[in-house]
This record gives sequence, C-alpha cells and structure tokens, in this order.
Amino acid sequence: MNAEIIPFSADVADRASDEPALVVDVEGFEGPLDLLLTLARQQKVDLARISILALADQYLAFIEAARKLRLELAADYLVMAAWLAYLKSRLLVPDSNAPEGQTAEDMATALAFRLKRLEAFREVAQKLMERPRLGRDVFDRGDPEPIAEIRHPQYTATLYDLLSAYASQRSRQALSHVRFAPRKVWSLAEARETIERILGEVAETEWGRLDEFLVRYFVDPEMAATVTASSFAATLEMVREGVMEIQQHTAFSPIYLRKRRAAAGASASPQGETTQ
Amino acid sequence: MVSSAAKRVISEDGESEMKTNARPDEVRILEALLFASKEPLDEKTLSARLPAGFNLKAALAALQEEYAARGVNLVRLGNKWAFRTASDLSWLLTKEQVETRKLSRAAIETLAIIAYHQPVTRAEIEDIRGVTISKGTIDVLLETGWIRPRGRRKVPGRPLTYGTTEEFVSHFGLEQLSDLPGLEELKGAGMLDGRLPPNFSVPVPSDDPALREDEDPLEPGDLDYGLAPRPTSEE
Amino acid sequence: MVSSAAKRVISEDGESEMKTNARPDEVRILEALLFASKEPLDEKTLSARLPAGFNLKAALAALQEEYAARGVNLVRLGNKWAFRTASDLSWLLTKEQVETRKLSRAAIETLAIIAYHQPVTRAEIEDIRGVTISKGTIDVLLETGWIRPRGRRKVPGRPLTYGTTEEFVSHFGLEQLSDLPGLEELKGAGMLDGRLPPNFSVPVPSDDPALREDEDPLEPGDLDYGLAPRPTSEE
Repeated sequence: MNAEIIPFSADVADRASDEPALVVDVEGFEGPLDLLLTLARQQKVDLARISILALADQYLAFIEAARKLRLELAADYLVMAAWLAYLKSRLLVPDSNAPEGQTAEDMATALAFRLKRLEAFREVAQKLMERPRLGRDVFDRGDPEPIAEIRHPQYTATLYDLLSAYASQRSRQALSHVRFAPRKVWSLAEARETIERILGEVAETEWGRLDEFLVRYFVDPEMAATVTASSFAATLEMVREGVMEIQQHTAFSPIYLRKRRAAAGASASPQGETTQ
Repeated sequence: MVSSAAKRVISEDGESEMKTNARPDEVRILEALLFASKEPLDEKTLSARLPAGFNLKAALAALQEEYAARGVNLVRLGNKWAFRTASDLSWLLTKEQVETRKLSRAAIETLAIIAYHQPVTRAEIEDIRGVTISKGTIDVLLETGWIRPRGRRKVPGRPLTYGTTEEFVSHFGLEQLSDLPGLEELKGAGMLDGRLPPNFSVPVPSDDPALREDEDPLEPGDLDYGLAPRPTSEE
Repeated sequence: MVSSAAKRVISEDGESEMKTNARPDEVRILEALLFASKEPLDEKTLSARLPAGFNLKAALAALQEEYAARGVNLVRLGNKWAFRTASDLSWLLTKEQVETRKLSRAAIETLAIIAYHQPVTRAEIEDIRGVTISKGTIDVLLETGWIRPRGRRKVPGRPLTYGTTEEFVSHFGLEQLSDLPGLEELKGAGMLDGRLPPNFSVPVPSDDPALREDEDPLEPGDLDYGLAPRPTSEE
C-alpha cells in the first residue's frame, strides 16, 4: 500500500483550529478497533458516554473515503463497516417487535466496552514501558564474579566388580602359567650361552666331555633330546667360528671339546683319559 | 534482627577465627553473594550458603534498608533478590545501556495484555485488541524471554495460555506481579473480566506457575511449539 | 561537584518524589558506575564520565573506606578500580559438586589385587597381574580414598607397600576385610575357573595396620607423595 495520507474531513469541524488535521494512514492502524478508538478520541468525551451512532458514521465515512482513493482495506475493516452499518440501522429504527435477545443498545454498550478496554490496556502498556527498565535505566552487576565449580569425583564400583575383576585376572594369569611354564625346547641361543659359560670354566688346554658339562640340564628327561641337539648344533657353530675345537672318535661316542688356543697353530692331541 | 555476637569466619584454609567487626559476617556473606551475581538469587540459594537458623528475611530487609540511599540498591524481584543501580542515576550509565530491540506497538500491547491478564490465550488477546496477532509478534515476545506458554485452557481446541516469566519481573523491576502499574484501576474498571461468566470472581494476573482450574498442563512437545505457537486448534 | 540539591528519585510507580539523604551524591554515582561497569575503571575514565569538578580521589577514598568492612570491597587493581568480593569470602565463589565416575578396568583390577594381597608393592601387583600398571591407575585409586601407602618393603629400592583403608571396607559393604570371599567361595560363585593349577591359592586378606616383618614404616614425606606416588626408588 502506498504511504498515502487521507485528511479525514468528517472530523474537521469539531477540531480546534490549531490542531493538525487528522491524517489517516491506513497502514498505521492496528485493526478496525484501533481505527474506531482513534476516531472516538476525536469526540473528546469519555468513552462511556460516547455516541456510538456518531462513531459509526465517522467510521463508515472513513471507509468510504479510503475506497474512493482505491486503497486496499483488509477484510477486517470491511466486516466492521458492515457490522456498524447494521448497528446503525437498528439504533435508528428500533424494532419493537423483535424477540428477546441482544438489543441494539447491548451491542452498542459491548462496542463501547471493547473500546474502553483497548484504551485501558494501551494506557497500562505505556506505563509498563516507562518503568525503570533493566539495561536502560537500572543496571545489574557489569562484571559479575563467576562461581567456580569444584568437582569432587566420587568413584563407584560394586563388590561384584571387584570380585569378578580379581577372579578373572587371577585365573587368566594362572592358566597362562600352566600353558607356558614347562620349556620343552632348548634354543640354540640358550645352548650357545651355556657352552660359552662352560668353556670359560675349563682350563685352556683341557679337553672336556660335552655330556658331562651338560648333565645338570638332563635332569628333566623330556629335555634330553632338545638339549643334546641344540648344544651339538651350537658347538659346530662355535667351531666354525674358530672359537673352539671338537672331536669325536666314533659315531655316538662322547664328544670332546676345548677352547681353541689363541696363537698356537697345531692342535694338541686329547688328554690321556680319552681313547684315540 | 541478625545476631550481633562476634561471628565465626571460615577462613580460606578452613580454620575458624574470631573476628571483631561491627558488621555481622552473615550480612557480609549475603552482600557478597548478591553482589557477585548478575542474576537475581532466590532465598533458597542464599540460605544454602548461610548458617542454619540464620534469619535471612530479616537480614535481607536490613540490607535493603541499608542500601536504599546508595547508588546501588538491593531490590526484590518476585521471590528473588538482586543489587541494581539506583534508577535516578540512569543518566550516568548511558555507556552501559544495552541495545534492545525496539518492540512494535503490537508487541508492546500484546505483552501488556499477557502481563495484566495472564494466563491468557491468543484468542483472548485478539479479542481485546480487535485484530489477529501476527505470528511474529508472539515470536518476538518469546525471544525477549519475558513471556512463556504456561498451560492449555480447558476449552474446545485446548489453546495455549501465556504468562510472564521471572525475567519479565526482573527487567521491569517489579517486586511482585501485583505491582504492575495501573493494575488496580484496570481491575476496578472491570477490564479483566470481559470474557468470564458473571459468577466468576475478578481474576488477578498471576505468574504463579501453578495452573488455574481452567488450565491443563503443557504436553510434551508443547514447548517446541513455544517458538511458533499458533496451534491450529486455537483459530 | 555534583549538584547537592535533593535528588529526583523515580519510585516504583514511576512518579517522582523528593528524597533528602545525608549520603553525598558523589559516592552514590561512583558506586553505581563501578558496580555497572563491565571492567575495572581507571581514574581518567571515571572522571570523564562524571560531572566536571567532581572530587574523584576523595570520593574513591571515602567509598573504599565505607566498603572495607563489607562483604564486597572497593579494590585498586593496578591503576584501576573495581568492586570485588572480600578476600576472606572468596570461598563463596566456589560451588562444590560431586561427580560420579566409574573406575576403569585396570583400576578395579589393581584395587582387587591390593585388597587381597596387601601389603603389596607396585612391582608385586604387576607380577600378579602380568601387566605393568600406569602411574595414573595408582593415582586414581589413591584419589578414591580406598587405598593408602602403608610402609616400605625391606628390599632393594625400598618400594612403597599399599593396603586398603576403612573407606574401602565401608564402600564395598564389608564388615571387615577378611569377609572378602576366599578360593572356594569364588569358585562356588562361578567366578574362578575350575581348571586352575593345584598350587593356585587365594590369600586371606588382612588390612591390619601393623607393619609386617618385611615392611619398614613410611618416612616423613612419604604421605605427601601420596597423590603422586611413584617414588623413583620404586622403579
């Protein structure tokens, strides 16, 4: 809608000359009741004693003026116009034969009440907005001091949690020991480490019997085979490296070993207790 | 009145010491709590930090009186308490003013009708204003935090009822809702009983969250509607 | 100086009234400015916002003295001024909150070993569990209050020995520690595997605080380690 302004001539005669002419911007009204209230104020009388008939006339004249200017009017305004026209006709021509019910006077009183009520709420709305307001007239603490939260952890665990945790880890650990405790294999590395230690214990030139050195490792009969195999393999490796010498006279006869002499090129023959 | 005996002060390391100080420590605590907070505090929150048996109401009254002449006043807002700058000093504090969205005339009127006539339905607001309320008006008011949907009226269609919040009371500096300006005149002129059957007593606005006889509680999901509160049933 | 005329006070109903009070206006103004400011204010800023001729230093001094005995003090922070909670009341600005936490699997397993095998060192726990224990696990258990360092084992490195506390017994609803179920009961409850090796045993737990033969008492300072209990000597 255009911002057209309609001078509202119907009212001009009643107004003091120094007052500005009532300008009616249809868009500025908050509905027909608001428009009626604005018009009513022009009567400059208490709303309780207002002439509803005169008010209806003013309203209808306004609507007529707006129509002439081809202003679009919301349906609300037209409904009110129709209702006021009806009210006006009933006020002017009372129907004495009408059945009991709402009289034209009741209707007029109801309208006056609504206008009065709207005005009353407008007044208190104004008063409310004029109160000293927070952030406009009064202020709260600008720099509030925050409340620090200190968290106290409270741990929870049930006896069941505790017992099942105990039992399950003890079982787990016990069963894993059962599975892995007996070592059934003597590794090459273990064999070599042992032989090196044995060699360190014997005198330089002495030949020694391998099975005698290892006797303490044969206590567990299950270990005999793996100990023999690994230690023999380890000795061969050490001979190849030139760390020691080894001899065996016949198959399955005892194996002798001794440290290799550092400088001497020739190897001495085994000691007397061995048989050539 | 607050006990005037020497007060036990709990010092930072938790030990007690006697302090000779004319000002009772309970009052100092009350002062500190209310001063530190931006939000109004209710009496329950305050009591939690004070010794059992402490006469909180008397202390608040005394503190309020003590601060009445100062630049900062202790004010009661509904059932909460807060320090606020004295309203006559607003001219000094322009820098602190917060930009507030200017409310439309429709929003201001709607707010006033909700405040003075609560609990009130949208249809009742429309009846008073003689015009339908645009969806945006209620949205804007909900956004201010000053109004809230509070229940459903026990009438066909079960429309939402609206009322004001604690923020409303705090923003407009009301000690209680019955301090709304002009309320008495409005009530006396019968402006608040327009729609009610004649045998009903004149209703007084109340933000008491307790539902009235003709209100049902909100249902789950109603508060989601809160921001778009035009239940079709209300039309 | 600000006009000393009687002030216009906007009372609650929005009307004006004359108020006569002995309190100088300067102090009220300063009070309100400092209260409402979002940050501490320096004297230059304060002066700029106050009427010309205002005796700022005098007003600040007066206000500071006036608030000295209160729960809120006017304090100088560098060259700025602000209201702050009195330092002896700073405990008011904390809110203690209990937060429930569940113990981790590792923590509860460690706790169980300590309960049954106490007094026990960290290395011994690791030996029983077959896994190393992180420092945090012992820390958390010390935080629960359910375990305590109780002595030092008489072995090289003199590691701490741990045992359970009375809180442990009461938390788990035991009358005494020896009420913890033994081997047969654990088997009966189906918690222990039936295929355990024959030498498997479950100790009869005891939290007798008396030191064992292989324990030395804690040394001064050991309990300070309590909350960060990995003395390097234990490694």
